[in-house]
Amino acid sequence: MRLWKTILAAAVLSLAAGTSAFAARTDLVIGIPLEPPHLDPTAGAAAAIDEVLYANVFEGLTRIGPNGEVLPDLAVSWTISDDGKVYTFKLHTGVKFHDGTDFNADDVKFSLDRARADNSVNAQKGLFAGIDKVEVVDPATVKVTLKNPQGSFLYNMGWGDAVIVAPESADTNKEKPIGTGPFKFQSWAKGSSITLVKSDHYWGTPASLDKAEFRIVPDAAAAVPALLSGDIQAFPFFDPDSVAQVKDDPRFKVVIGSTEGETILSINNKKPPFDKLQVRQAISYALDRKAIIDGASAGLGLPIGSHISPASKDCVDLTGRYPHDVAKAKELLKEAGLESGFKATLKLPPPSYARLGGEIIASQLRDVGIDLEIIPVEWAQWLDQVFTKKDYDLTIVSHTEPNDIDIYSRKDYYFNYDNPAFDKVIADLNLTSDEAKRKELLGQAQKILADDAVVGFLYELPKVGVWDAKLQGLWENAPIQANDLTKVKWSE
Amino acid sequence: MSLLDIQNLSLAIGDTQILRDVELSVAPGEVMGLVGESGSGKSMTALTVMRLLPYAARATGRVAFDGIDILAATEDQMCALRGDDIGMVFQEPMTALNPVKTIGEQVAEGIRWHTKASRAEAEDRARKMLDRVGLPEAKFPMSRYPHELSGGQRQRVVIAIACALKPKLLIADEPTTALDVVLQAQILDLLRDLVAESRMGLLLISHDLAVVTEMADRITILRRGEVMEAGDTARTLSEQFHPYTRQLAQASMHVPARARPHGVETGHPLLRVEGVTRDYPGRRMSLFRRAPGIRAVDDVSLSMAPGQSVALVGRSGCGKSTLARMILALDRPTSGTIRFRGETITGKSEAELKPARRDMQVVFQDPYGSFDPRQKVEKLVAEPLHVLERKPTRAGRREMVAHALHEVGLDQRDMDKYPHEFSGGQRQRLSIARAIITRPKLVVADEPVSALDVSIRAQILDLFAELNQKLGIAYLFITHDLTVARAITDEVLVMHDGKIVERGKTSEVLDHPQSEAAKALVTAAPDLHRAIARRMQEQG
Amino acid sequence: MTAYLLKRLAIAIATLVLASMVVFAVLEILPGDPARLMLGMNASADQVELLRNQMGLNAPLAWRYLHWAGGLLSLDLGRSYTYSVPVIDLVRERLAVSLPLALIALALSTIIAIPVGLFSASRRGRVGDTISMGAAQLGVAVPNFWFALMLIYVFAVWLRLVPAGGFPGWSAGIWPALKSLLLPAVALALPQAAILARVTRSALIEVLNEDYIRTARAKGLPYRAVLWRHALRNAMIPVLTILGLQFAFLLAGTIIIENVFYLPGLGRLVFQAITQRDLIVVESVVMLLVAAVIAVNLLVDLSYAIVDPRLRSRQ
Amino acid sequence: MTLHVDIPEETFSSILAKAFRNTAFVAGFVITLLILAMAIVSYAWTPYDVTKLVISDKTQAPSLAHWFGTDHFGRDILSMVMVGARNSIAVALVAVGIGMGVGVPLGTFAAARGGLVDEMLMRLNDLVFAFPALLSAIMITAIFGPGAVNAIIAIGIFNIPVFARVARAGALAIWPREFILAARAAGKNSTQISIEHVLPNIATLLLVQGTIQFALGILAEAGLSYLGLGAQPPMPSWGRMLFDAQTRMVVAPWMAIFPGMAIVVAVLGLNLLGDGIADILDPKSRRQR
Repeated sequence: MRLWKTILAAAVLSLAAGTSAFAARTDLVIGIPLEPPHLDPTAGAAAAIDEVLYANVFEGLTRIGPNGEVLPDLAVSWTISDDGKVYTFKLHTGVKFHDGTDFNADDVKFSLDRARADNSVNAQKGLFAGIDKVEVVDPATVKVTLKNPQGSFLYNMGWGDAVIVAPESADTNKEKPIGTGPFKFQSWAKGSSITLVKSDHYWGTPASLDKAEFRIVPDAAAAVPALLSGDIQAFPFFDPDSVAQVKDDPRFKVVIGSTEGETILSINNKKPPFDKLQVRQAISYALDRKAIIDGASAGLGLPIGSHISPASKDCVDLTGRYPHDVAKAKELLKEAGLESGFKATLKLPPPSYARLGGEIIASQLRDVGIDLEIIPVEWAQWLDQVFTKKDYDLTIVSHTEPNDIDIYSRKDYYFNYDNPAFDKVIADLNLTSDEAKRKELLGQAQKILADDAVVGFLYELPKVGVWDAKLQGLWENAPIQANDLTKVKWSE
Repeated sequence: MSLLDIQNLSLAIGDTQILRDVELSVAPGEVMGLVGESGSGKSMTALTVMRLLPYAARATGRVAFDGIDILAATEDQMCALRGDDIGMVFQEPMTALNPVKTIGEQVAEGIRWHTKASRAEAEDRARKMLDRVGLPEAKFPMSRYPHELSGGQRQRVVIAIACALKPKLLIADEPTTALDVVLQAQILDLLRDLVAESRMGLLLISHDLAVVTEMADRITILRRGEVMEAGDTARTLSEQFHPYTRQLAQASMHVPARARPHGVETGHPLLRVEGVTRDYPGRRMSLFRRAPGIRAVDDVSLSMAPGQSVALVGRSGCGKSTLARMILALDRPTSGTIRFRGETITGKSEAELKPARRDMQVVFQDPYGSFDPRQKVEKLVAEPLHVLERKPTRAGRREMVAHALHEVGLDQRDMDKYPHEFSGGQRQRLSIARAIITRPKLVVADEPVSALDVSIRAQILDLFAELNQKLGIAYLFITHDLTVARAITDEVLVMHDGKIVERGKTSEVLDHPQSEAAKALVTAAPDLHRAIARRMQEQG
Repeated sequence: MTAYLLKRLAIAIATLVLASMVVFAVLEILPGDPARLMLGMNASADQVELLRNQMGLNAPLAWRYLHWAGGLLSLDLGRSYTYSVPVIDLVRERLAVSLPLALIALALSTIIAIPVGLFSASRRGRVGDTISMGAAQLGVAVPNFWFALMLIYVFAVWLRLVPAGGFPGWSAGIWPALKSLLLPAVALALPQAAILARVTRSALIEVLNEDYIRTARAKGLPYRAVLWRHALRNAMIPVLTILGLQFAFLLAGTIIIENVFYLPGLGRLVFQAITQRDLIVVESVVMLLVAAVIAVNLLVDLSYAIVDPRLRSRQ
Repeated sequence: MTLHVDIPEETFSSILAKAFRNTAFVAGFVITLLILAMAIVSYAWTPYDVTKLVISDKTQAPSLAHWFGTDHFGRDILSMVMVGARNSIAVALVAVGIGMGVGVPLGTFAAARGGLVDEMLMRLNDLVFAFPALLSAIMITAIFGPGAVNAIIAIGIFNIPVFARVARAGALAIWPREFILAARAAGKNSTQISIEHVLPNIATLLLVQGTIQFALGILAEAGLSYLGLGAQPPMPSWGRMLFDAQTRMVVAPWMAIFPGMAIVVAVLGLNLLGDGIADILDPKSRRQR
């Protein structure tokens, strides 16, 4: 074998010229699964935009840290009025945009006003809905007045959708993003890669890397060889299913973190026989979460019993509510008058957690007599058929927005779930700011969802990062979808 | 000393023995005729001399050319001989030339290869050679491609290639079989002159005794891979010492005994063709322009009486086959009418034609191509029964087929066989059986014997004659072979360039042709009697 | 000749027009709303409707077809829904990957196949023929994506000689760009070469049985000279036909290989555009590919005429 | 040339005898038979149940218990390859059926009619040919959704012009033959002639093309399944198995190797069979031998 390798290597030696690696590198190729549709974080929902640009090219008044904490960014400091309605931000001075124009309070006012304007195309207009007015006090001071006190305002200002852009370049950011960050945009080969280079005039601590290329690798199948061959040195969002491939390779570091993605088996609650509680509960009993996590997520990811991340302090552990119990599931089906089982469809969007998990779930439900036809759908069809038209029986999807338990109270949401008691809890929750009280209400909400077996709660999607063992400073968790490269460097 | 000396040559391809102990010699300047029916191994003998045999062939014995042991020579030695000292002309001029190279290139190629002459020199020599074979520069520049030439012209190119370097030996394998009689005569003349000019030895291979007799000093008669008889042409053929030689000679001159058919009512003509013309549109030259059309048949009128046997003769391309197809209602005339049994058949639909089809059948030239290889004889012979008003039962059908087979001299058990189980002659009998099963009044036969060996041809001609007499069927024979016309028909129509240029009693037209076309045909036609007579005369 | 070409041209244009209607019609019935897809899960129905209007999706069918087809004529392919850049720019970028890839693969396949076919035909039935044709049979049977996978693991992951995928762009230099196209080209070319070698061999064998080959040999030309001077050119017609088909296949049928190697080529663009319902891109790229296929067929017809004088003089 | 040694066209038994001397045919026949047998046996018996997931047994290397190893769900790969044969054969066979069923009548009809009808049908053919097949298959599955049935339709549609062309070319070569003229002289119309004379004579041509398209169908199905557009779980298919395998090449290369080999062997077998049949029945190749 070794001989073979030598011979082959010798035979094609000429090809190898130029691939040899050098120490102390300052460049990095990062693999990302999806290509951003454009490069303006203030004009699109796609997470892929933030994955490339957040904190690297664009900066906000505040920013979110590696563990979800709010840190100052372009704002050096801030004061909050006693009524909690007026925020006064002190800005860094001497900051320049990459095109050489100066950054000052006018840019902040422009950015925030633009985001909350009527014709705004910002994907998260809700973040700015509470702003009453933005005033420039002096070039280094901005005053933001809110309509009501809002505890999450500073966090909100750390979102990618709230980054500060210059009026001169705002309209062209989609193609040629101009920000204030430590990296500036260099090129975008569509369908292939986006390259950033170090900015020479950064106001803060300069980045260690000279060049960072974000390469688009949509398939897990392509990601593994790209990593193994050294073409790409980091995949911050690696497909958990492929982790086994690199886990034991000392060249790589595998980092398992948490996300806000509750992966659930969504059930169309109005569609018979799923309108029967027993049927939904039977499904919950039929699910073997351990097998699902092992099979679809390489054993990574925590089982969930309701719609709140186990990492959250508000989480109530309900995973014991429906233990894997085939007999109980069959019994419940019998109660529902379906002892001979029934047929249904399972529509699966493209991610591997859905496709793999779907196969396992279909097999598990078959054990209790539910015969599922697997229908793979593209995202376009999923959004159209499942999400919009609610034309489905079961589907699997990961809800990645943080703190989104309220979706179960939304009218017309695709679960078709309608429980006034639950709606009441959520309504109360929205009016409550007391932490203890909130925690209690959230607990109630979780229990109602579990009791109603609204959906099959599966597991919390893990954030799996794989990168070169010599690489330091990449985020381990994903409080938001971003690849902050400001602290990234190669050891040695 | 002979130029080519073949002794004890045996040849096998795989398990099949092709030649057995063949002896043959050709002296310089001598014409040796190699005669035999198909499958006799005459082409294989030629290919052995050229060493161009198929991969699996194994030859033993001795073949000496000019003192060189051919069977033992290396491939390099053979390459030096081929084209330089031995030239070869093949049967099929249409396919013997490379379609993508100009005739000049193809003639010059051999010259350059062997003499290492410069391109210009070789082309110069090629040009002279082409002039010599009758392709003058004005009409046939070297830049012509083969497809721009006719069959006869192409054969001249092939001869030019073979003779370009004045070989010592020329092998001509059926050089005229694919050509009509007039062209045949021209090509034979050319070969004769070339041989005489440079004292080449010529090994002339043919199935046609008359052709060989006219050309050869000596002949060798081959049958199933063995030499039957060899010797001086005139003596061999006049004495006909060997029974096979006699058989061949007689078959070549065979004339079936014919009597007037009985039971034929006269009076109304069976077939009347009036002013029939057939035009084929020219090719489109551009969007709005077409090349001038071709008039294949030009204002032809003729008439046939019941039971009459008529020959339609002419050179290839004269329009005789087109006319036959129109009479059979397989093609539509551009103008004119055809009446069969008094009814017009032109412009009728297939359904309306059914009654006419019952009384009108066809026999084709190729005994191999005229039967669907996937069907059994019973179905094939019974095919025309399709036009009967009352379809026979299965048993009835078998009986009719059996009867028809019997009439053509085949066994009724043959009806469960496939056509490939029959020989060429038997297939032509099947073809006739199919033609007579509906008891037609007219059979159109398109070159019905020209693909057959002479002995078989004689038998089939006999059969035609017999059926004509017995069943009173009228024949329209399409042929370019005057022997056939003479043997079996009462009347002859000579066709030239789409027109009928002469008509009359067969013997009168053939013995005293009036038109140019008829005269050309008659003088060009090889005739064994005449050839032997001339040979005898030459030798005194 | 000119009439023949004019006729071919007229047919080609008619085919293109028909094809454009088919493409348009097919995409009409493609389920999934591009506007909804662009806005994501949280957008309201009003927002979706607004965007549909902006994108011109609510205009009448015939108007949209004519608008699109008219644009095609002036090379205005519209703007991509997802990238919001002119489609023509996208196509140009992707073509810079797909076209070289197809050409390299085609060249590779020809360079391998023709000599192998010649070799095999000239030693028909012997060991060399059996071995090379056995290899060709195997080559035809191997799915190219599987072969590609094996290539990646041997040459990129194990030996680390070439990148496992991706394309650095021509701006990164000719050599790195070529290097990243090497494996995909090999994966594409080998199965094609197997087919081409078989066709070359059988065409040659057919030609070698022709009478004029015997005429040439009777002239005293050695076998090798006959093979090169007389047989090869006559055997070119079927070989050209297959080459034409292969080029069309290579240009368009690389979807799988481009996915395996995540190359930003046309194949992947159109595959991605279908899943993202970027209909305008799908329409344009499919039309481009169809036009390419038709153009290549036309070229092949032309080259027949160059090879074969019989067709040339056909009026 | 008189090399024509008048080899008679064979009878059925002599064809058989010849067939079993033809290495390509025998090899192809045996392989095809094996694959077929595997598919048939899988209905009655497989080493393990392919619908049963045993996650704890996932990605086990080949062993005595699992000859070909197990996949990422702990299923037995040998069993899956066996059942997968069913899917590959079914898809390819039905697709060939569609192609033949529509294409052959069209092709023979076009040849029989000639003129405008012929021209129009062939232009329609050109139109289909102008679309890259895989791309169109992807569009078809995008419209109707992925699945075995739609894969069959997508592949079948592209078989139609192939068979139409072959049938037309074959029929055009038959039509000028004298026996057709004889049949016309016997008053048969073009439909009768097409059925009685043309079809039987192009049958071998179609048979050979059929095996080629069958093999191509298996490859096409594998390609579509590999893109996730073919047969859907729990029904195993070779292409899908490769799709699942590709993300696990390092830890479970057997997941890619065995289904890949199955495809290669099946396609190889069919191609050899087609070559063999063509060799045995084609009169031209007979003359060459």
